[in-house]
Amino acid sequence: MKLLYFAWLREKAGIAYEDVSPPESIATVADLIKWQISRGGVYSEVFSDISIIRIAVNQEYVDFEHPISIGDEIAFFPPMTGG
Amino acid sequence: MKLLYFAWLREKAGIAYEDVSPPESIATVADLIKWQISRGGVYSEVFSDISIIRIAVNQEYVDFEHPISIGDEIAFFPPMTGG
Amino acid sequence: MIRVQTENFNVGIELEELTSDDQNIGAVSCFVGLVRDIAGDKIVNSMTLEHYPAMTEKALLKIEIEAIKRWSLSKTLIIHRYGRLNPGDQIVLVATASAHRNDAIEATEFLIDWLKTKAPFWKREETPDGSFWVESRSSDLAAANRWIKGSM
Amino acid sequence: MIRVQTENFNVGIELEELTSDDQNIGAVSCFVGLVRDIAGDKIVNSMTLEHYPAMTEKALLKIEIEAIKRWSLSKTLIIHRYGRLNPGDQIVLVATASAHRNDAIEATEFLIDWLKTKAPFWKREETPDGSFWVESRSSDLAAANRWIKGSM
Repeated sequence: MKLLYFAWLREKAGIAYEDVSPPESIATVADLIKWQISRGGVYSEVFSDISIIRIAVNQEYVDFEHPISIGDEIAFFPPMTGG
Repeated sequence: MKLLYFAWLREKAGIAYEDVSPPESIATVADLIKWQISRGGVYSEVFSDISIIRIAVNQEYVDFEHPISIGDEIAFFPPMTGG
Repeated sequence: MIRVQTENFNVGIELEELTSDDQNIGAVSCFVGLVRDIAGDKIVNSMTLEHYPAMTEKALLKIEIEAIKRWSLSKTLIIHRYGRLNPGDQIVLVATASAHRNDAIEATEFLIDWLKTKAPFWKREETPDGSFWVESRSSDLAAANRWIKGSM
Repeated sequence: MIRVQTENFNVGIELEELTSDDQNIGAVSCFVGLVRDIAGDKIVNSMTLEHYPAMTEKALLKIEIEAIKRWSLSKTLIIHRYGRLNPGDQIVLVATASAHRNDAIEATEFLIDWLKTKAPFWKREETPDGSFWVESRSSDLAAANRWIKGSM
């Protein structure tokens, strides 16, 4: 599973992407975020306010209850500010 | 008093402008139109449907009750179709 | 700025001039009207725009001033052509520049709506069946009336 | 058409291409977003746009398709830049061509509204006090939500 971070999430995470292999019990984006936080390090700060975090799974916007599976590309980013 | 005609009013009138000297009793645009029609010729056709005629006095839109006086430039035209 | 002319205009150059020397502009909105080769079900061979020279710039300036009063604009530009034009030819350019996009977008829409019903231009279409004066549309009047609020 | 690029673009050339070879186009509407030298009360020295390359064109295409479904459009164009930009630089171009002005104007407004909240771009402003990620505005979200009607 490939995790991507953009904008200030990337800066807080200190990395732009990482490969992770969560256990099978991690079934949704929300599960994944909790699991990341449980791993310690910067993640509790990265995910400290999920109200300002948006997610894409395989380049499609999804909500926190979206299912995830092996091979997915999961991106975390703040609300978009293009245009 | 200078009268101008535009678009199909010009075509119906057969002229683009004319100088007229109506009597003093002709005080408004509506008076002027009636007076023009009374002069005969093409004018009853030019002014046959005043619902589709617009007027400017001295290059400002006005309504039929607008006063007119010597030296005014009075233009008659259909609704505008610019842009 | 108002220009009434027979010559064509270059939109790219006009927009560049609109934004040059002001780095507080965040948004440029523009509209270009062109001659179509079909109007309703008629083929249009060419179009002739008549106008009222002594009044046109005055009327356009009035519309431009109204836009400047209503929105926060850095620059505004209206170019309107007259004379004989062919399908594909540009007729009119409306462009506005502002710090914020809402001002630019709304003002441009306002300008083109009012210009259509308040600037003294008349279009005649030359078709295979003869020449016809274009009739004003109630939809254009309705669009213009959206912006009425007591003034002008 | 969608283009995501670091290079600048020439609005005049882009609009010409939009209308070439189709004389049934009567209206072109366009919007250009530029980098301002001031944001709120901060001086902006430069701006850096980050994006999500694998997703950006996909997201823009989705927005473009939505516009084509909703309005009658002959052509649409979105160009969005990324990377480091300076005040006065062009960021984004949205342009639409249609037979009728309402379609072109509304679709352009829709595209810029949705693009602002649905395309994966993030702006960072470099100011004399340091670098700051631009926060999304509730007004932008409100503008985007005007166009919601079940779909997408």
